[in-house]
Amino acid sequence: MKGIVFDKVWKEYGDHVVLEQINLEIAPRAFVALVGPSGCGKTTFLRMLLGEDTPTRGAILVDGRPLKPEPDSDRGVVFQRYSVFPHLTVVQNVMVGREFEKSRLLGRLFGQSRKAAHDEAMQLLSAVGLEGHENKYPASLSGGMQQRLALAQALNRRPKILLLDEPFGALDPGIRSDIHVLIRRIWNENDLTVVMVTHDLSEAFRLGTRVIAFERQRNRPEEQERYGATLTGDLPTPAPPLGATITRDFDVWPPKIASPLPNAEPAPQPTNGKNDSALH
Amino acid sequence: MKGIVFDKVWKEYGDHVVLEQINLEIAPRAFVALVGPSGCGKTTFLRMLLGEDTPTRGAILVDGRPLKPEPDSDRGVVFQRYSVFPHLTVVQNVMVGREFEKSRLLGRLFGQSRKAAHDEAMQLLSAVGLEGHENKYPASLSGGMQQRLALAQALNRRPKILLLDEPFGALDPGIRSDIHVLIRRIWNENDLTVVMVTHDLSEAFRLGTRVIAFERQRNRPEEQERYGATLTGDLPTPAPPLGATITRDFDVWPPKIASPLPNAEPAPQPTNGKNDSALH
Amino acid sequence: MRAINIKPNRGWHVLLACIPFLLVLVAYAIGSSLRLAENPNDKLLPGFGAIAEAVKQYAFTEDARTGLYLMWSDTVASLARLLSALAISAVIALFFGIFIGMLPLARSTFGPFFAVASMVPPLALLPILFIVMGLGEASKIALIVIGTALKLIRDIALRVQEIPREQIIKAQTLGASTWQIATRVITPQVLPRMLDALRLEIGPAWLFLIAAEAIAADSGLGYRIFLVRRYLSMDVIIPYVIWITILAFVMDMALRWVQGRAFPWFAGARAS
Amino acid sequence: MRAINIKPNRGWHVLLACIPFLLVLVAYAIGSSLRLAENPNDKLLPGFGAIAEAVKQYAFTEDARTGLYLMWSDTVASLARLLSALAISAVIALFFGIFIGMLPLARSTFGPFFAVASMVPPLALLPILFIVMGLGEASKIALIVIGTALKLIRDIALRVQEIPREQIIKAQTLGASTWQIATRVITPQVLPRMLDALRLEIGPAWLFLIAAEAIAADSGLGYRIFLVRRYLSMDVIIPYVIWITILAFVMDMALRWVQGRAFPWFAGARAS
Amino acid sequence: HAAEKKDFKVAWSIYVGWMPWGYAADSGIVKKWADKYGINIEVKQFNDYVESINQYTAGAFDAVSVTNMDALSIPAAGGVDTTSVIIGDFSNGNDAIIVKGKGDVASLKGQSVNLVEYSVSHYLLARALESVKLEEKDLKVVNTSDADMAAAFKTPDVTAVVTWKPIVSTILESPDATKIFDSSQIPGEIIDMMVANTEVLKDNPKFGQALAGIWYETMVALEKDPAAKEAMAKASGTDVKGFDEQLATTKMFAAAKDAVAFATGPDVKTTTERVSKFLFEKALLGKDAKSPEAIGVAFPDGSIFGDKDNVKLRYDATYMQAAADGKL
Ligand SMILES: Nc1ncnc2c1ncn2[C@@H]1O[C@H](COP(=O)(O)OP(=O)(O)OP(=O)(O)O)[C@@H](O)[C@H]1O
Ligand SMILES: Nc1ncnc2c1ncn2[C@@H]1O[C@H](COP(=O)(O)OP(=O)(O)OP(=O)(O)O)[C@@H](O)[C@H]1O
Ligand SMILES: [Mg+2]
Ligand SMILES: [Mg+2]
Repeated sequence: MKGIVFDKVWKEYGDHVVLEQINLEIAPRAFVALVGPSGCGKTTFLRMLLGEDTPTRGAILVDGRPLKPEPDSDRGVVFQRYSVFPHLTVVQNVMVGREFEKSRLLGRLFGQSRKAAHDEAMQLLSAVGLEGHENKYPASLSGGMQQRLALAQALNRRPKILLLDEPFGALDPGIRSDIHVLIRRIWNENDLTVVMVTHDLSEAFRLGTRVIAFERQRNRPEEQERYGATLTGDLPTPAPPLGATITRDFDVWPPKIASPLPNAEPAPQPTNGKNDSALH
Repeated sequence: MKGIVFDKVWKEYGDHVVLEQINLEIAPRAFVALVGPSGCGKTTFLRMLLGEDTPTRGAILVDGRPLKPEPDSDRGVVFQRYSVFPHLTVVQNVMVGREFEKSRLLGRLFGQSRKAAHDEAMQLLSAVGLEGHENKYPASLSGGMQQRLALAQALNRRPKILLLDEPFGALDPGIRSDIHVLIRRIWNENDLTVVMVTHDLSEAFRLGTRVIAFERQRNRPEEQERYGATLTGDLPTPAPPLGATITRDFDVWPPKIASPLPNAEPAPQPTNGKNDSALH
Repeated sequence: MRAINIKPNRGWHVLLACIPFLLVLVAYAIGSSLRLAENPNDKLLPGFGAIAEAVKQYAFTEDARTGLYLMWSDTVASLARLLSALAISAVIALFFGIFIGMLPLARSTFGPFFAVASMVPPLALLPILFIVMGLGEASKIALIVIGTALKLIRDIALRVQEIPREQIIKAQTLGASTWQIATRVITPQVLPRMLDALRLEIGPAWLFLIAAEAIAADSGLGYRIFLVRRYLSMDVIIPYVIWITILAFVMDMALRWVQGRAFPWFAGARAS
Repeated sequence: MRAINIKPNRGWHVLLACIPFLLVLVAYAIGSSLRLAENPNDKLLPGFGAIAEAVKQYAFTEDARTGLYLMWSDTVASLARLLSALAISAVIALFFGIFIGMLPLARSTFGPFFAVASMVPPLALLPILFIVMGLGEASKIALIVIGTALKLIRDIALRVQEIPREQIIKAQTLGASTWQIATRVITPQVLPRMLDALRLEIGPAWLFLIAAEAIAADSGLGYRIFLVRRYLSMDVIIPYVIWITILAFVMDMALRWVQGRAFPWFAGARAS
Repeated sequence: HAAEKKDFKVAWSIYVGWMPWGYAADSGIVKKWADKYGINIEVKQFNDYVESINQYTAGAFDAVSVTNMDALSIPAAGGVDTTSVIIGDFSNGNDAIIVKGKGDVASLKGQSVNLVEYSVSHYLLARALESVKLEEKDLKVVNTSDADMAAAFKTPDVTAVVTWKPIVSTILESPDATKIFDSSQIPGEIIDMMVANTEVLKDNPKFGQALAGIWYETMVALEKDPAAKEAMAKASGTDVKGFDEQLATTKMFAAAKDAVAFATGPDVKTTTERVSKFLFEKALLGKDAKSPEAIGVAFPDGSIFGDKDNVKLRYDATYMQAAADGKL
């Protein structure tokens, strides 16, 4: 069984059910966009995929095997912020993954192997459009450039799975569409399954081959008391709080592949929305 | 002469020219949306209107008189963050303006006058949809609710001018459109000139009666070395760095008034873009 | 699994936390019994029995002449000095800290001075202090105040400057005067942060208290430690030191508790 | 205009900054001349002439017996102790701070212990220190180390925990082991922050140095101060105290300079 | 100038020969005598001996308990004209030189000696060395605080110390400690007394009388009242046994007439000469001192040692005499 499988996954923090009964199968090479209201558990979902957190119930399988319970080099990640190392220059930030791999003790390469790692990093940097900036520190890059760097850094170890948590949430609209082009190209050119959390629906449909929505099951008005509302009136015992789960699951049709998107392409509408989640 | 007038305003920090030759006349009751790339000086422009900063050259007049050189109660403001006082409850945050006004020494009201201020604040809170939250502290409100609170707080002193610096920049798209409705209603119902900085062009066109774009005069590629690029090669003395100035100025037509916008209204396209700035 | 990802659960946490304390106890017991085996009269590392004996005598036996329990009367004397000094220090620091942090003019005037003054070693100026303040409680309290207030002032001034400029502007657009900003915007926000700063000063405050009591006093924990030091009565010094440590720790916890109680808004505001 | 909005320009800033220093000088001059009028031999507040005389004698005249310039040899002795102690302290604190801040297991084990230990007043335990370290340079350095390292450890552990979790996860997804995370991600980021923490410990370090030199020494700034204190030679003590203040201030500036030089990325990272 | 006044402050520090002052204050003897003369006397205890002298020298106190040597080197050299009101005792074994293992004074040569520099310990060492024709140059002096002397002796690198009781007793409890010299070998040279500011005393003889009254009444209590002795023992941080041990090496002048006899005898003069010489060599008589005679010292018989125009220390037997005569 290839790909990523969520098998009846629940996640609770103490009494608070965050995710409820997640059943999901993600095909290899899919580009899954995850949307949902704030606080519904998207980051929690990603953290479990990373191995940073474990499900309270259920199991996560990758290529048929249980997920390693800690982050590792088979899964790359880019966060909204803090993804890159501020004390390393741009090129060092990209090289460092190779250094971790090749030099277990020092975490540093010298001589020939260093040169190889450097060249490799420079190629990645030029792929993300950062050539010429390789000796700067991240703090002197703009937000968009930092996220490009984080991408290059994550790609350096050639992960099978790339996890993105609102990677472009803090960017200006103009810069954002540039980087959309980049991430599509990266996905096209590599053997990569991407799971991206985003707040922006149009971004989800523009990039994803599949868009999954999480929601708390009983819809409560936005900005209300979050959990209190579940404790409804006249039941003798309070109803258990509800977690979020998958409420919609679109395959974006036609499945997008190859060819960078034109800069001003309008947000595609879901042409073939299905409401069944893959495993139901 | 009514309204706000910028008369040949320059702003420099040391050698760095931020704003260059701003000529602008803002009519009373206008809703001006200010757009422009990051770092072009939008916040600086607003700070000068606030009196937090003074132009290096030129003058700013309000209703024909030079602007008071410090922030005061005739100009309200809402920032993207940190606008409300974290140590005061929701209703105290709104009341505090009245308390500053009525109680010079203690900054606190008691008895009858306190009750009056409290009632007034509660009315404003219900106008911005925060009734029922009046005794919470801001930290337990969501981002959108905090910005509503900041609005109510700013309106309490009935300012003539309301300045907004990316007030909704940090909000989710859904919450953002709710609050758009609110700000339009507030503008409609009060004798208020609004100047709003935004990154989001569609927001600018949706809300503004006038959209002004700032840009650096020589267009440099995004994310390049910012000021170095102005020091071009073969001149004997380096060329002076260029500041940003008004490059476009649209009157949005038909001027929008009254009636809350429907939630899902599509972003209006500029129907009648003119490229002349008001005073040229 | 990487060591960085191994997290002990609650029970293990408690168990692990006890280990270093136990190790210190064991090391002491071994050292003590080795020395006592060599010289049964050794006073440097008395056995637990001797320490218990001393505690009994100082803490639970009435002094024949004064009718006081020495350890308690020492504690009362020291705590009175320490707490009043910290209170004075806090008030002074709050005033100057806000003044300096808030007003650019005050910052220009006093900032460099306090930066330099906080580097002066106060112990070296003790004689002058004693002459100016007399030998009573005043000079002991003054030493603690000088030793702690300067740091506190700088700390509070920094915290004031950390209050987002946006809030100061907002207050002005709501019509607040400088005085109103100070009293209604800055002071209440700085108070809980001052408690943090104060917690950091508990250690130095004890240090200065002990130093002051070592020179001129007739009661107090520091006084007693220095008095019996001539006789190398470690059986008294060790419990006194442990007791001071406990007191300092309790004060730290108390300040944290007060912070949570008196400023319910603060935890949320700090997190965001 | 509100007082809060009045900002002095550069020239005024310098002028204002001088005022408090001048006031202290004038106050001293008045106090001194009043006392000297009453007793021309008064030693508590010597006149500026007498101080200059003492400085000349201590700093610029060879000591008859030893052939040394006393103030310089004292400075060298004290600085050697202080700097080696701070260096040792920094290394220990870096090791334990990263260890505790990074590994949950280590945090459980040592966190509570160091929290309690940092409250122990080190001066009171000097006798035990002497036995372990002897009475020479080692014990003086050890006193400073104990007095500063515990605070530093806690501070560094906190700073380590402030490093965004995102970076630790990212490092793991790049294949880093715990050791590699410690050496290549955490240590280099904590170093400049340690310099900040170290700056805060300069004051306490001087305090402990003076205390240690007061107890047993034959040279050093603290030694000299306590020696001449026997006959109230404030004409020597005052310039020594000023000199210590200057040294502490210079060390503070030097650390800031090093921070800027050695960690060019840090200013930018801190601002963002 | 000091004029007639009502409020007086007396500083004393913890030392066996001065413990009566604390007891006198606690037990009401001070108040009784102060009331008798219509004045107020505040008696303040110091832990730190040097600080008490400094405070007196700086004018914060009118009287202080001090040794003859420190009276000369600190207040007198500091320009404060000082009068010895009461001679309470002299050290008769209280101060001692102790070495680890076996040895004698001659064996100190080449060693490090830990002591409080410029204190009576230093003087005792100088006198001991003199007796075997050594000089201070022949060994190394390490300044060590008295409070830590006992602990210091326990460390391996400390081999010789000079200090006073009760520290001496604590140190001698170590099996390897040997006393090689003590103040009983130079009897009468380390004198413990209560001194007062000469000007204050001149304008307020009642103050001196009250001090003498207090002292000799307390002396009676010390001799007769076990409770008084126990209180003093406790206040000095030990028990009666330990306190007795300290008293045994202290020659207390319990009776005023003995004190008068000592003060007017020849020993004080020779001691003054020796001490002045020692202090001069250590440059402790003031920067401008050109000879050991730079500071004048007046004796009860009117004779003067040293500079007659710069008399700053005066041995005065008047008040002790009054006590001996029962005229207080
Ligand atoms: N370690 C934790 N302990 C307790 N509750 C947690 C923890 N982590 C997350 N939560 C809770 O789980 C819920 C989901 O959080 P999560 O961060 O996954 O939401 P999200 O969908 O990523 O939101 P956002 O869009 O704001 O990033 C929230 O209510 C949060 O308070
Ligand atoms: N106090 C100051 N001193 C020096 N330069 C400043 C100062 N304030 C702003 N600047 C500079 O002025 C320029 C304009 O800044 P401003 O904050 O007004 O931009 P902005 O248009 O609001 O950008 P953004 O969209 O990122 O908020 C920037 O290059 C900034 O570095
Ligand atoms: Mg999230
Ligand atoms: Mg801005």
